Amino acid sequence: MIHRTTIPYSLYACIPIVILTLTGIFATFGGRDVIRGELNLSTLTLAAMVGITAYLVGVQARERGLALTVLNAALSGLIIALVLSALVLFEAQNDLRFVFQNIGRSAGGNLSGSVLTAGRPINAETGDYRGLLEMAAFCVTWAGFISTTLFLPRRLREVIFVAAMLTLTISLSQGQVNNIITLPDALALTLVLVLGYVAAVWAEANTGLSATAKAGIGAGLGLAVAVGIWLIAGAGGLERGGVLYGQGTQPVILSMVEDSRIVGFFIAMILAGALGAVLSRSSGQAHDAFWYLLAGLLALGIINSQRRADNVWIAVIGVFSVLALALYFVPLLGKRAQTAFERTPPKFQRNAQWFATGTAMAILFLAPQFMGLYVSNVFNQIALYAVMGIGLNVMIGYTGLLDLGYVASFAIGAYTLGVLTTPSLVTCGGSLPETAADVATQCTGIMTFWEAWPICVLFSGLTGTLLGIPVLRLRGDYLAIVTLGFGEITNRVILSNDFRDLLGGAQGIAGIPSPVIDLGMFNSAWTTTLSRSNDMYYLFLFSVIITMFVVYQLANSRTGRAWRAIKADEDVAQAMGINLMNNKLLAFGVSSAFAGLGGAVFGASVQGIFPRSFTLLVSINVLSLIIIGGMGSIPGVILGAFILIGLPELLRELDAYRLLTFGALLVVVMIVKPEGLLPPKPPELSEAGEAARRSSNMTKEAA
Amino acid sequence: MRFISKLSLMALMLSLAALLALPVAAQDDEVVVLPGDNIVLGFAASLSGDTAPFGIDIQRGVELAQEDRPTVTVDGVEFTVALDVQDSMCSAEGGQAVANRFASDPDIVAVIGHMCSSACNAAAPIYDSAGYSMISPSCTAPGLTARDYTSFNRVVPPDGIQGVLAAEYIFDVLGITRIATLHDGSDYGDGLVAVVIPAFEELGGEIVASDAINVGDTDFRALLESFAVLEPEMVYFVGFPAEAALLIQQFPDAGLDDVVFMGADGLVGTEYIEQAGSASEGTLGSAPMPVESDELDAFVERYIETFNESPPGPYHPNGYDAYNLYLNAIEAVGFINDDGDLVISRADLSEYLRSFTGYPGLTGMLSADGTGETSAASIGFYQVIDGRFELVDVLSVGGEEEDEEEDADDADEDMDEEDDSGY
Amino acid sequence: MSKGSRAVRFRGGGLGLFIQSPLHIVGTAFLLFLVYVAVSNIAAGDYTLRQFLQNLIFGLAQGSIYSLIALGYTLVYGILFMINFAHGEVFTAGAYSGFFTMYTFAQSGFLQENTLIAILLTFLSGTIASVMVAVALERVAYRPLRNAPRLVPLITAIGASITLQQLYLRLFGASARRFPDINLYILPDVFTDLECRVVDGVEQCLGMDIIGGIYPVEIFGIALRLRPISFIVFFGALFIMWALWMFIQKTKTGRAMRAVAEDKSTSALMGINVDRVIVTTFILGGALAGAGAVLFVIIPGNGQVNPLMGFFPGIKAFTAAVIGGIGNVPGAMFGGLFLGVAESVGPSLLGISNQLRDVISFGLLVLVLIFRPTGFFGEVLSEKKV
Amino acid sequence: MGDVLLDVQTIVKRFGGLTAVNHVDLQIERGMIASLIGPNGAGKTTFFNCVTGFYKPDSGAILFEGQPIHGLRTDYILRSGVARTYQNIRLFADMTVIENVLVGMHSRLRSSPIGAIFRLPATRREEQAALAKAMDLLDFVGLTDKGDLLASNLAYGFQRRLEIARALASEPRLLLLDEPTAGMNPNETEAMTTFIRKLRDELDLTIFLIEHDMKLVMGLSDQVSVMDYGVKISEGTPSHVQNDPKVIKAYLGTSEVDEESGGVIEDAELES
Repeated sequence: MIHRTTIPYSLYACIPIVILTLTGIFATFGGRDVIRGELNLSTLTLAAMVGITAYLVGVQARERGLALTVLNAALSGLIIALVLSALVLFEAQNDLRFVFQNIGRSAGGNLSGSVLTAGRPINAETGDYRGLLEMAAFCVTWAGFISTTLFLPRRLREVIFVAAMLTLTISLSQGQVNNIITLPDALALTLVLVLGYVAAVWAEANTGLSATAKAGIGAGLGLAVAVGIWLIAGAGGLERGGVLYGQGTQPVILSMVEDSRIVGFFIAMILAGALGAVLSRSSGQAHDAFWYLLAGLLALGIINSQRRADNVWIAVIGVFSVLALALYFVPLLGKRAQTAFERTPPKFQRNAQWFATGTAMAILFLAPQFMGLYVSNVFNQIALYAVMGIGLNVMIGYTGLLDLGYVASFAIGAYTLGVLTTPSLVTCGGSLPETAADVATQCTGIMTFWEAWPICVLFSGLTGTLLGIPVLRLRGDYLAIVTLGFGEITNRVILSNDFRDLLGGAQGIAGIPSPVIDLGMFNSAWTTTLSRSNDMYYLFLFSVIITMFVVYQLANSRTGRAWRAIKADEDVAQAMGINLMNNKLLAFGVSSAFAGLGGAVFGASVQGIFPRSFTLLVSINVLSLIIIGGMGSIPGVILGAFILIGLPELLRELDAYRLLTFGALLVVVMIVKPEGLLPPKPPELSEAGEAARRSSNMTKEAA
Repeated sequence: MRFISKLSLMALMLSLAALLALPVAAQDDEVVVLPGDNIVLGFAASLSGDTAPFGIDIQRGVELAQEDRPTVTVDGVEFTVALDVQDSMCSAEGGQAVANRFASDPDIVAVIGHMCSSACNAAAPIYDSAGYSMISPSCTAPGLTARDYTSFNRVVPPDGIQGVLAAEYIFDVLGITRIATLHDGSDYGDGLVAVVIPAFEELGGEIVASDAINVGDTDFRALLESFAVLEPEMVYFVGFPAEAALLIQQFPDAGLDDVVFMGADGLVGTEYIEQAGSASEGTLGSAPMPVESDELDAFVERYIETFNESPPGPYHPNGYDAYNLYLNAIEAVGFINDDGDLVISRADLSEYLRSFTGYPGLTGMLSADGTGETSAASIGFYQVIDGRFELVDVLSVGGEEEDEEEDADDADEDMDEEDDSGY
Repeated sequence: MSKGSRAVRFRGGGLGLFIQSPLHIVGTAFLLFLVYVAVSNIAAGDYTLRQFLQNLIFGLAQGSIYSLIALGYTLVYGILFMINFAHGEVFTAGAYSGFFTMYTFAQSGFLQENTLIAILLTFLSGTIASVMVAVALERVAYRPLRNAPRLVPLITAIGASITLQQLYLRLFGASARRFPDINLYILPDVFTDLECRVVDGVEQCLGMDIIGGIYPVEIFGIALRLRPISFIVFFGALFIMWALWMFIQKTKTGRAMRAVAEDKSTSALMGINVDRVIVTTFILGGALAGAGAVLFVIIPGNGQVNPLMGFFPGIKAFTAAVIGGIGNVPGAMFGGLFLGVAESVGPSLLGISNQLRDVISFGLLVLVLIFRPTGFFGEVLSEKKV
Repeated sequence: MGDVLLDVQTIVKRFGGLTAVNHVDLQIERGMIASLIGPNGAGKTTFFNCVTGFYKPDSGAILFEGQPIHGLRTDYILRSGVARTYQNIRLFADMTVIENVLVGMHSRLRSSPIGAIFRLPATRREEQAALAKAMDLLDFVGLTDKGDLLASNLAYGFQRRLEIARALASEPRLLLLDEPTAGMNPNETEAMTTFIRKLRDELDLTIFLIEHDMKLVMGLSDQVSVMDYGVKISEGTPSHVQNDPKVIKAYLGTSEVDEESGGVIEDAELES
C-alpha cells in the first residue's frame, strides 16, 4: 500500500520547507504576483515544494500502478500539510519573532493569513481553522495531480514541464522583458518566416525547383506580407487602438514603414522570407536555434500585449502553447531539415552556413536596439564575465592553476584606466578640479579610453606575471589560498588611505569619461559617445570576440598543448621538454591581461571605479561560471556566464531570496552535472594530420 | 572570389542591421497611468550582502510611509502607489544594473535610492539621460551634487556641513584639541573624516592619529592600543553601529576608558545603544536636525512594533521622507488628461524636486536648493545619557557669529571654502 | 615511483634553508626589510614593550579562535582534500545558537544564579548547532560528490556558504545581536581588593570577575591591563586542541581517521567505514567551530552575532591552516596563533595603517610559502596529496 | 661502436638514511640496446630518475655525449636527447593520442604564442609538418587510426606504445624504457621485443631499458647491468651476466619473497 520511502521522503522534504517557512518566505512572496491577480509567488512556492516531493515519492511508487502512486503522492502532500499546520498552530500560540525575525506579521499568529492558511487567517477563539483545511486540501490534490503526470509519455512530460517553467519565468519577470518586442512585431516576423518555410517545404515535395528558386519564393512571400503591412499601416493601423498597435506599446519593427526606414523594413521582410525558405534545409542547430528564438520572441510579444488586459490567463495559456508547440515540434522539424541539408550539394551547404553566420551577426549587432537599456546591461555583464571567464580558464581549465584572486587583475585593469583617464591628485599636480565643468578646463586625464585600454591590458598582464613568480612552485590548494590573498591585498590597497591620492581610497574614482568613437574626420555626424549600456554593448561584444579569438588560437597551438600537459601531469610535462616556468607565467600573464581588458571596459561602462566592486565575490563568480560551464571549454564559459550572471538578474524577482536561490542552484547544478554543462571536446586533428602528410609526401615526391 | 562574395553577403546583412538600428523612437518623457493602474515608484537599495541591514532599514522606512499614505489623489481621482523594489547592492555595477532596469521601464515614475554613493554615482548619469529623477535617502558624498546631474536629489545632508560643524563643536564647544579620527572604509566614513580633519586642523586642533578599519572586522584592540599611546582626548569615528559598538566596548582593553567617543549620523540611533550596552554611556554623536522629534519617536516606536527589531540602520526616516516627497510632487505636477489617465511629466517632476520649499519631513524641514540638496542645514549634537541619545547642542551654518566672534570668522571662511569644494 | 619522484624538498637547516633560489633571496631581503622597519620603529621610540605585550595577549586570544576554526578546515582537508568553504558558516551557526541560549538564560535570571552551568549549556548548544550544520553540509553538498573532480566540491562549498549566509540573514534578521554581558566571580576570599561593594552597611567582596572583568597588572615594571578571559580563552582553546590531538592519536576512531587520510580505498578494504569516518571528521570540525564561536562571543567587546560573521574569520582560519601546513593538526594550531599575533602586533610594529592589517596576514602567507611551499608543518601530507 | 653515448660516473643517491644508488658506474655505447636488471627495490628506477633529471644525484657525474647533464632540469635533459617512458604509464589522459605525440614534439618546435594567435605562415607550416610527423610516428608504433581517441580510452598495450611514440617525438638519441612489458601477456611481450629492436634498427637509437622479463632481456640486449641494494654487482654480455654467481645469488637469495612484496618496498624506499 504505502511505499516504504513515502513517509521518510516526505519528512525529509519537510525540513527545508519548515526552514523556509521560518524565513518568512510565504509572507514575503505573498505580495508578488506571478500571474496578475491570479497566482502569487507564495502559492507557487508552496506548490513547487509539494510538487517536487510528490514527484520524488511518485517515482518510487510508480511501478505499483496509477492508483497507488497517486495515493502515495497524496499522502506526502498530507504529511507536509500536517507539519505546516502544526507549525502554524504552534506559532500562533508562541511568538517566535525574537528568533525568526522575518517570519511574518499578521494578527492571530504571524504565519496565519499567508498561503499556509489559504489567505484566511485562522482564529483560535472561534475555532475557525478552515484556512488550514483548505491548504491541506490543496496540498493533497496538487500532490496527487503531479504524480499522475508520471504516467504521461516521457517526452510529453518533459515538454509540458519545461514549457510550464519557461512560462512561469517569463510571467515572473514580466517587468524586465515586456519592452523587448511587441506582439504585432513578433507576429509579423513569425508570419513571414513560417510562410517562407512552408512554401519551401511544399516546393521541395511538389516541384523540382532549385534551392535558390525556393529562396526566391520565400522572398516574394516576405515582400507580399510587407506590402500588406504597409497598406494596413497606411489605413491607420498604427494609430493607438489600430490593428497593428496592440495593447502594449507601439510596435518597433512595424512602425518603420511610417518613417524613413521603410526601405530597410522591406529588405528585412524579404530577407526574412528567404531565411524561412533556407531554414527548411539547414543544419540542425541553426534551424532549432532560429525557431526557438522566434518562439521566445512570440511569447514575449504575447506577454507584452497583455500588460493591461483583463484576462491574463489568455496570455499565460498563449505563452505556454507557443513554447510547448515549439519544444515539441522544433526538434522533429530540425531532424528533417538536417537530413534535407545533408542531401544538398556542398556549395549550398557552404552558402547556407555563410548566410546563417551573417544573420546571426546581424542579430547580435541589432540586439541592443530592441533589448533596451536593462537587458543590454545584463548582456554587458554577461559579456564582461565571459571575458574574465575565458581568461581565467587559461589558468584553471587549461593549465590547472587554481586562482581564487582573479579580482586582483580585474581591479588592476580598472584602476589603471581610472588613473590614466581621469584627473587625480597625483596626475594633476596636487589639486583637483572641483566641478564637472572644471574638468575640461583645468585638468583632464592623461589619455583617452582608447589610448589607455591597451595599457591597462598590458599592465594587468605584466603584474599578473610578476605575481605569478613567487607562487610558481606552489601546487593545488596552496596556490588557491595565496592567490586569494593577492585578491584581498589588492582590495585593501585600493581601499586604503595610503594610496588615496592616486586611487581615490574609499571614494574610488568617479567620472571616468565614456569612450568616444570619433570619426569626425569623415563626417562630422559620426561621433558617438558610448555612454548608455546599449551603446557600450558593442564594446563588450568586441571584447568577447577578441578574447575568444586569442584564447582559441592559443589553446589550439603548441602553447595550449603545453598548458594542458602541465595540467595533466606537471612532472611528465617538464620531462617532455616543456619549460614549466615560462608556460605557467604565460598562463598567468594571458589570464590577467584579459581580466585587465574586462576591468577597463567595466570601469568605462560604469563611469566610475569603486573599491566595493572588487571583492572576493568577483573571483568566486568567475571561478564558478567556469566550473559550471565546463573547465577548459570556451562555449562552456559563455554558457556559464549566461547562467551565473544572467540567472541572478532573472532571479531579481525573487527579491531577498535571490542569493539564497543562487547558492542553492550552484549546489544542485554541481551535484547533477559535476563535469559542467558543456565540457570541452577534444580537437580532431587526425584529418588535418592526414592531409598534411599527404601534401608533404606530394612535395617530397615532386622534389 | 567566392570568399569575396561571402564577405559581401555578410556586409549586406550588417549594413541592413545598421539601417534598422538607426535611433528608435525617443524615450517617453511622460508617464501615463491608466485608471485603476498603480503609480510605480522604483526603490533601490542594498538588500543582500553585508550592507543589507542598511538597505532593509531604508526599505522599511519606505514601506511604513506607504502604509501611511498608500494613494495619491490628483484632480479627485485616486491612484494607488506601488513600489518596485530592487537590490542595487552597495556597488557601482549593482547601481548601474538597477538604474538601467528602471530607466527602461516606462511605468516607473521615479526612483527612491540608491543607497551607497558608488551606486548613486553609477546610476545618476543613466537616469539623467533617460530623464528620470532619483531621491537618495543616504548618498552623502559631496561630489554627487557637483556633477550637474539633473536627476540626482537627496534627502540627507552631504558630508560637508556635518563635518565642519562637528569639528567646530569638538574644538569650540567641548574644548578638545587632540583627537584621533577613525572611519570604517566606506565612502561615507572616508568622506566625512576627510572633511573633519582639515576643518579641525584649521581651528587649531591636532589630529594625533588617523586610521581606518574594515567593515566586518571585530578586533580593534591593537588599533586602540596604538591610539592610546598617542593620548588623544577623543576618538572620532565615522561608521555604523555594529563597528562602533565593538569599538567602544573594546576601549577598556586599551585603557581608553576616559577618552571621549564621538560618532556621526551613522551612529545616532537606538541600534548603537542596544549593541554597545552600558558602554555607550557618554558617547557623542552628530546628526542633521531635528533627529529627535515627537513624530520621529512615534515613527521609531511604530517601526519597532511593526518589524520587531530596532532599526538596523540610520536612514529609515530619510526613506520615509523620500517617499512622501515624491507623492507631494506627483500631486503637484500630475494631471488627468481627456482619457481619464493620470499624466506625470518627468521634467515637471524633476523641476518640482529642485524647487520645493518647506516640507516638514521626519528628518527636518526640507527645502530644495536647486542643486539636488534638500536637507536641513542644522546639525544637532547628541550624547548618550541613561541609555538614550539626548540633544545637547545645535550648530548651524553661519549661526554662531554672536557667540564667538573670532572663531566664527574662521569657521565662516572654512565654510566658504567648503562650499566651493563640497557641494 | 610517481610519488617519490615529485619530492622537491629542503635539506639541512640554517642559512641553507633560505638561500635556495633567487626567489628566496628576494624573500629573505623582504624579511630583512620588515625586521629593519620594525627595529627602526622600536629604536625611534614609537613602539613600547608594553604595547607589544598587550598586543601579544590580544593576538593570542584572537589567534586561538582562528586555531579552532582552522582545525575544522585541516581535518576536512586531511581526509577529503577539499576546502570546506562553508566552514565559516558552521561557526556562525554556533554563535547564533549560543546567543539564543545565553539570551534566554539572561532573561530568565538563570545566568545570574548559575553562571557556570549557563555557560556550559551555552557551549553545549553552540556545539550541537554547529555539528548539525556541518553534518548536514556533508550529507547534502559533499557526499554526492565524493568522486567528482577536485574543483567541483569547492564550488558546492561556495554555493553552500552563500546559501547558509542568506538563510541566516532571512531567519535571524539582518541586524547584529548583542551577546549578554556575563560576570563570573571567583575566589572572593582571595581577591578581596576587587569588586567589592557595600550592601546593607556590610562590605561584600565578589572576587575576581573572570569573564567580564579587566584588571591593571604590573609585571616587571610594565603596567598592563589584562582580562582573565583572554587567558581562559587561550588555555581553553589549547585544551580543546589537546583533547582533539589525543582523540586522533589514541582512540580507535582517531586511528581510523588517520588511516582514511592516508588512503581511502585501502582503508575501505581494511574494513573501515569511510563514510562514517568522514562524518566523524565533520562532527569534530563542527564541534570545534561551535566551541570557538561561543568562546569568541563570550569575550567582552566581541559579543556581536550577525549572519555574515563567520565568513571572514573562516578565510583567515583557512589561511592559518595553510600557514601551518594544511592537513596537519599541530600546524593549524600554530598557524592560527601565528596569524592572530601577527595581525595584532604587526600593524603598529611596522608602523602601517590598520586598514592594511589583512595585507600583513596574506603577505606573511606568501612569505611563509616562499620558504616552505607546504607550510610550516606540512611536509608529510603535502608530498602525497599535492 | 666504441663511441660512449651515456657515461655515468659513480653516482650516489640517498634518501634519508637509505642509499638507493650507491657509487654506480655505467657506460652505454651508441647504438646499443642496454638493459638494467635487478630484484625489486634494487634502485633501478631511482637510477633512471637520476639520469633523466627527476632526482639530482648527491654525488657523481652523468655525461651524455660528453656533456655533463647531472643536476640539470628534466626539460634540459630531454632537449639534449634523452627521453624516457614510465613504469606505470603516465600519459596526458585528457588529451588525444595525437596531442600526446605533439606534446612530445614540444621541444623541437619553435612557434611562439604571438605566432599562434595570428596563425603566421611560419607557425602554420610548422604545425602542418608537426602533424604530419605525428601521424607518421603513430603509424610507426601501430596506432594509425587512433589519433583522435583520448589517451585514457586506449587499451593498455596501446598506451605503452603511445608513451614510446611520445618519447620518440622528441627526437631522442637515447631512449630509456622503464619496464616496457610490465603487465603484458607473452604474445604482447614478444611483439614488444620485436618492436624495440625495430626502434633501434630503423630509428638509429640507443636504448636503455629496465626489465624483469629475463627472456626478453637476454634475447635483446647487447649489454646487461645488474643492480642489487643500490650497487651494481655485475655487467657484461647476457651470457656473462647469466653465469655470474653474484647475480644468481642476488636473484635466488631474494627472488620469491621479493616478487611478492617488492613493489611495496621500492615505493616505501623512494618515499622515505
